Amino acid sequence: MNWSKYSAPLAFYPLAGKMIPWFSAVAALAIAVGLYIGLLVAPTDFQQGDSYRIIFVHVPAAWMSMFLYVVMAIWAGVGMGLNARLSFMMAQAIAPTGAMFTFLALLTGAMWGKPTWGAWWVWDARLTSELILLFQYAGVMLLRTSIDDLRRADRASGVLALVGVVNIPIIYFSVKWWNTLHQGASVSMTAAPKMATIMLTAMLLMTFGFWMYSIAVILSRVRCVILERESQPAWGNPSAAPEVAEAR
Amino acid sequence: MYWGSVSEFLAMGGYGLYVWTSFIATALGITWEVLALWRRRAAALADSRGIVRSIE
Amino acid sequence: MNRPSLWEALRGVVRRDLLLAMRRRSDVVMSVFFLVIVASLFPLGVGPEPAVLRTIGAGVLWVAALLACLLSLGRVFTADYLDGVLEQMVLIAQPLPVLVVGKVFAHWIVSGLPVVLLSPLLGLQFGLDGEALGVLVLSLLLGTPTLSMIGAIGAALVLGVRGSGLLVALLVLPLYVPVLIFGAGAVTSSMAGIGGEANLSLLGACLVLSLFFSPWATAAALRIALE
Amino acid sequence: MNRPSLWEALRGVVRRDLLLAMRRRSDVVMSVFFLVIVASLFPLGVGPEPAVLRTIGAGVLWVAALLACLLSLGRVFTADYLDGVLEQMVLIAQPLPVLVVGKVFAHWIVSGLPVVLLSPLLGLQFGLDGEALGVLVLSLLLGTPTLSMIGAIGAALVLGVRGSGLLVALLVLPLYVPVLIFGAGAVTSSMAGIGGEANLSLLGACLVLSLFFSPWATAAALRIALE
Amino acid sequence: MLQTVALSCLRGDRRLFSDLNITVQPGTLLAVVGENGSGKTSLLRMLTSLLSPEEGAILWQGQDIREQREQYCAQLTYIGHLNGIKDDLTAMENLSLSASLVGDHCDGPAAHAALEAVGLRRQAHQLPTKVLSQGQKRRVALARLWLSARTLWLLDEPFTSLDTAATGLVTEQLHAHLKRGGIAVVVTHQEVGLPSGLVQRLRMNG
Amino acid sequence: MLQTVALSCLRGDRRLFSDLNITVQPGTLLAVVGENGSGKTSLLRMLTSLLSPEEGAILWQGQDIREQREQYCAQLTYIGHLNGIKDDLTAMENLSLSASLVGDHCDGPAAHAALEAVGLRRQAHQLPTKVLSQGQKRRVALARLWLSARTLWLLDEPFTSLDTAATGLVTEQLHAHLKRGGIAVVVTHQEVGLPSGLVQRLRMNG
Ligand code: HEM
Ligand SMILES: Nc1ncnc2c1ncn2[C@@H]1O[C@H](COP(=O)(O)OP(=O)(O)OP(=O)(O)O)[C@@H](O)[C@H]1O
Ligand SMILES: Nc1ncnc2c1ncn2[C@@H]1O[C@H](COP(=O)(O)OP(=O)(O)OP(=O)(O)O)[C@@H](O)[C@H]1O
Ligand SMILES: [Mg+2]
Ligand SMILES: [Mg+2]
Repeated sequence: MNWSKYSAPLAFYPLAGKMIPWFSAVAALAIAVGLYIGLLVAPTDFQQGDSYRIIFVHVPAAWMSMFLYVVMAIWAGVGMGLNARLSFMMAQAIAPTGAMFTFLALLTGAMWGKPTWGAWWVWDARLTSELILLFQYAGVMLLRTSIDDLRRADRASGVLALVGVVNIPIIYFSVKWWNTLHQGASVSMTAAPKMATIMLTAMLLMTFGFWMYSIAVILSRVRCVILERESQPAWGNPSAAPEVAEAR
Repeated sequence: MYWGSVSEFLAMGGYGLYVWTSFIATALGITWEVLALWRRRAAALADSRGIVRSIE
Repeated sequence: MNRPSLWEALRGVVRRDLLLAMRRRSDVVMSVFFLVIVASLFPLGVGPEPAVLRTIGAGVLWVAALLACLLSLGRVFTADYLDGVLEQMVLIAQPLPVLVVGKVFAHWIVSGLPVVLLSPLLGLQFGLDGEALGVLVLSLLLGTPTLSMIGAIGAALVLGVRGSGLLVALLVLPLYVPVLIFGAGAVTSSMAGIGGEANLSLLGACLVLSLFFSPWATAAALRIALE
Repeated sequence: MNRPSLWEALRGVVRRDLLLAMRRRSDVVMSVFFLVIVASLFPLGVGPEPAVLRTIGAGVLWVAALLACLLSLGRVFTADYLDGVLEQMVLIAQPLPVLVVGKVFAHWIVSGLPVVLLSPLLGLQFGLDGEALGVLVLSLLLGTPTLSMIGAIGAALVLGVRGSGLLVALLVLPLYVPVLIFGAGAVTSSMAGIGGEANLSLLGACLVLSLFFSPWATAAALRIALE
Repeated sequence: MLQTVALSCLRGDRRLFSDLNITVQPGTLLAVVGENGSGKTSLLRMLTSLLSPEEGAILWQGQDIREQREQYCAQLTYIGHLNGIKDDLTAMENLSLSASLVGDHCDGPAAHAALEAVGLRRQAHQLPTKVLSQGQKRRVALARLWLSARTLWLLDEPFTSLDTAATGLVTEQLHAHLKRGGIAVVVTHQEVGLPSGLVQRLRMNG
Repeated sequence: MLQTVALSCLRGDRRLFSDLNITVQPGTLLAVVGENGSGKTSLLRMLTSLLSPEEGAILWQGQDIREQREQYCAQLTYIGHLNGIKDDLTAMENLSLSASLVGDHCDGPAAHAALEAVGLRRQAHQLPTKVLSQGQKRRVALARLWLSARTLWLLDEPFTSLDTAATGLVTEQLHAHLKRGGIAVVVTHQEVGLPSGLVQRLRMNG
């Protein structure tokens, strides 16, 4: 398997280094064009006025927050199944970015809620479950930092991440299961099809940009993690290991 | 181009506060993350004892 | 070869934990006491308006039950971990998940069941009527074992971690949310005349799901903690 | 003769506990998160009606603060008891009550203060207005140290008194009730336009009283536990 | 027969030992000695399967223990640093509950006999173990050896806190076990008072 | 000078000892020996003032310790069964914090010196003590003896889990303490390797 060559952290490190610039560039481009269309080209929404433009950061951030959690859990699962350290490192690297997007979704949502609903916050299902998602990220990260032993920390937070996946569908479908404010507010999207196309383009571009950005950031964070872990003597390059054993 | 003037653009039809807070917060979040990563990388490189040179 | 039957091992675990609980009878009283205090605080804090109390009653009782379960979770594995009984348990020649089920069951008997039994009384205080009370008890009967099963995962994950009381709350509460929504929802919808069946069956589904997955996750977490 | 001054000893205790907390920076974060989680459970159980939430907001936040305190306080002495640090502390050539004050103070800094600081934000989520928010913060500022002081007695008693944890529950939880009533009452009465001063001054009285008595009671309980 | 094959152990960032190959035949006691922190406890926990090896494998009757975890567990008795007894239960209850849990035979008289064999006075049998002295608690934990008919005994510093009388009793029981063809691995800082033909020593060089 | 006068001890419904009269002069080590459960730890805890005597009194420099608790505490160092160290702190932090708490002088170099004196390798100084081995933890606890200039040392089974090297180091430190005119009371199941002129033995007969 060619893949297995890169499953060793130290082999993956340079590969990741080569990929980062590309993803960063694509991300910058997509976000720039998305912003241009979203802020400068797209017309005002006839119901909500210009406050709807928050959608161009809100929805991508909200989507990323959920996707990243699932991706994190998958990496953790692979790590547990194959006993692969790199997988755990990926999971570790994803969590902060996911948490940040969750936070941004909450914040931009609140910014949108004030003009639209007249309140910064309502205890509606979608909002609440997004808040819960933030706690899940926090839990995974806190559990990891609370355990000193790296191997134990990896596995314990992996178990937690996997268990937490059950909540993702609940967040996603909460709008259907529980009659909410959130759903009703977004009807204007379908009201004017022509405008929706432009909006959709901008939104998808932004989402794509956020995706690429996440990949770039996660790759460079995983490089940091690799450095931090591999620079400890015994983990390090395998040829040094027997030396450590003999030296004592 | 949809907007007539810069001030109109900034006002966002009266929703400027909300819209710009959202966008700026997002921008800040991203910059903060990138900066934090940069610092972390510098720190990691500082005590990596030249592992990087050996593999890159 | 000395290998206890699966059933014997399970019974052994439950028996020991119940015996221990009887030795420390205060544990049982504690969760009941807590429930009563949280539930009776609300009329004090919110004011005696019956209409308001009736609206919030189901929700408050469910949250109180959930917190009572959470508070007692710390006891499931910690003591065993500290005095070395847990490592002995892991070394029993039986599948660990089965033993976990035994421990969680004993925990539920001690701290979940009393809550269920006490709930109608507290429901009365909030002005719930006959049918709503029935649904409340039923929802708690289905829900509290789920809470214990889910909580066990968290309790196992935080073994050996400082400040674990709050950490376990943080880890477990997000997972409790669906149970809470369905449980409180069952009561409120029955009070609204819609009937709580839909929510109750969702609760049942949660129970089955957690019975199925939680023992494995907990067992994995325990092995990790003992490394 | 090596005897640290009273002040040095006090500072030493506080410093050690804060250092321990810093070692696990998550401790601080955790009580904040816990508060947020518990506060968000109630709307989930009760339903999203803003009017109802506004009414119960103060009560909910106060219960959440109390629980955060209760959960973390149980462990103030337990760890020290189990690893033998407590017996070393009792043997310091300084009055034990003073050292107890140091421990409780450190604990409050780590888990009470963040709760106070966060409360306005949560109050906003429940739709409390400006003045009510101010009273809420003030009441928590007066109330949480009281909770910590009272809780310390319970935490110390739990270490020692055999098989009568029931006694502890009976002792501590009822003592919490007045604090809760005054605390939540201050906010609700200020929301009702009556002004919360009366309740706040009662809270202040509770604080003074607990500062006065709790260190002695706690110290006595600790000595009993170590016999 | 218990074997380790190219076993190596990593704790945190320290390699405690590597490429460890030992074979313990039936009827032999492996005494693991070495200075503090040299990895004796870690090795013992690997032998119990609680700790998984960094590299290498542990074989029981020629087969990797990870592939036969339950059968393997059914044949071992492990007593660690921690006593594994419940403070709130009496010595009797502790013994009979833990025996019934692992499937050893243990009724009232058998438990009494075991506790007396390990030198606990009758009046201590019915006290909650939390009031017992350090050495008495250790004795309660060790009493399990008198109930265990298992082949493999793994003991971590069994003689800690014991007085000389109790040390003698435990040593005798170990002797009987070996004569039955059992295997024992004992971590200790003291000499084990057994005929040297029965004892194989492993010195860990931290 | 440490004296007990007609001391008696009751635990639960058992009288462990009664009418115990001993006098320990400066420069002497009192070795308390006896079988498990005979009341050695109970006696030691009475000497620390943690446990109050059933009858009789303990005199320090001729005065009852209950009447001078704080002055008395300022002159003793007690190390019990439990190590009294925090798992989450490093050995260094543990040492300097506990020293500063009791008012002993302890800066960085002094702590390092103490840890090295007790035989802990330098790389272990900065690890959280929870990852240390049993014996290494005990060493961290005992390192306090190298920082203590107090007159009275009360040690409960100090040599538990220690290897022979460490046992030797601690014994030497005890010797130095006695030569400075200090007093030590040591509960132990082993012989203390000191000149017999310095050692006074107390055998407890459970
Ligand atoms: C703090 C408050 C808010 C949070 C936590 C939040 C959360 C989310 C989440 C998680 C999604 C993605 C889920 C999905 O696509 O199905 C989403 C999508 C969306 N949100 Fe929000 N939201 C908030 C406030 C608002 C407000 C105030 C509005 C508009 C009035 C709004 C409009 C939308 C729209 C239009 C979508 C896209 C829905 C779709 O295309 O399916 N959100 N939000
Ligand atoms: N996370 C870690 N980082 C560094 N070293 C570690 C870590 N975890 C464990 N160790 C080291 O591993 C060793 C554990 O050894 P172990 O407990 O097996 O020793 P032992 O031979 O049983 O010693 P003792 O005789 O004191 O009981 C210790 O030296 C400890 O410092
Ligand atoms: N509540 C009680 N009821 C009856 N006996 C008790 C009670 N509490 C303590 N004991 C007895 O008191 C004794 C405590 O002895 P102590 O701990 O002082 O022994 P020790 O000499 O230090 O023994 P070891 O060598 O094992 O450490 C034990 O024999 C114990 O059984
Ligand atoms: Mg060891
Ligand atoms: Mg003793």
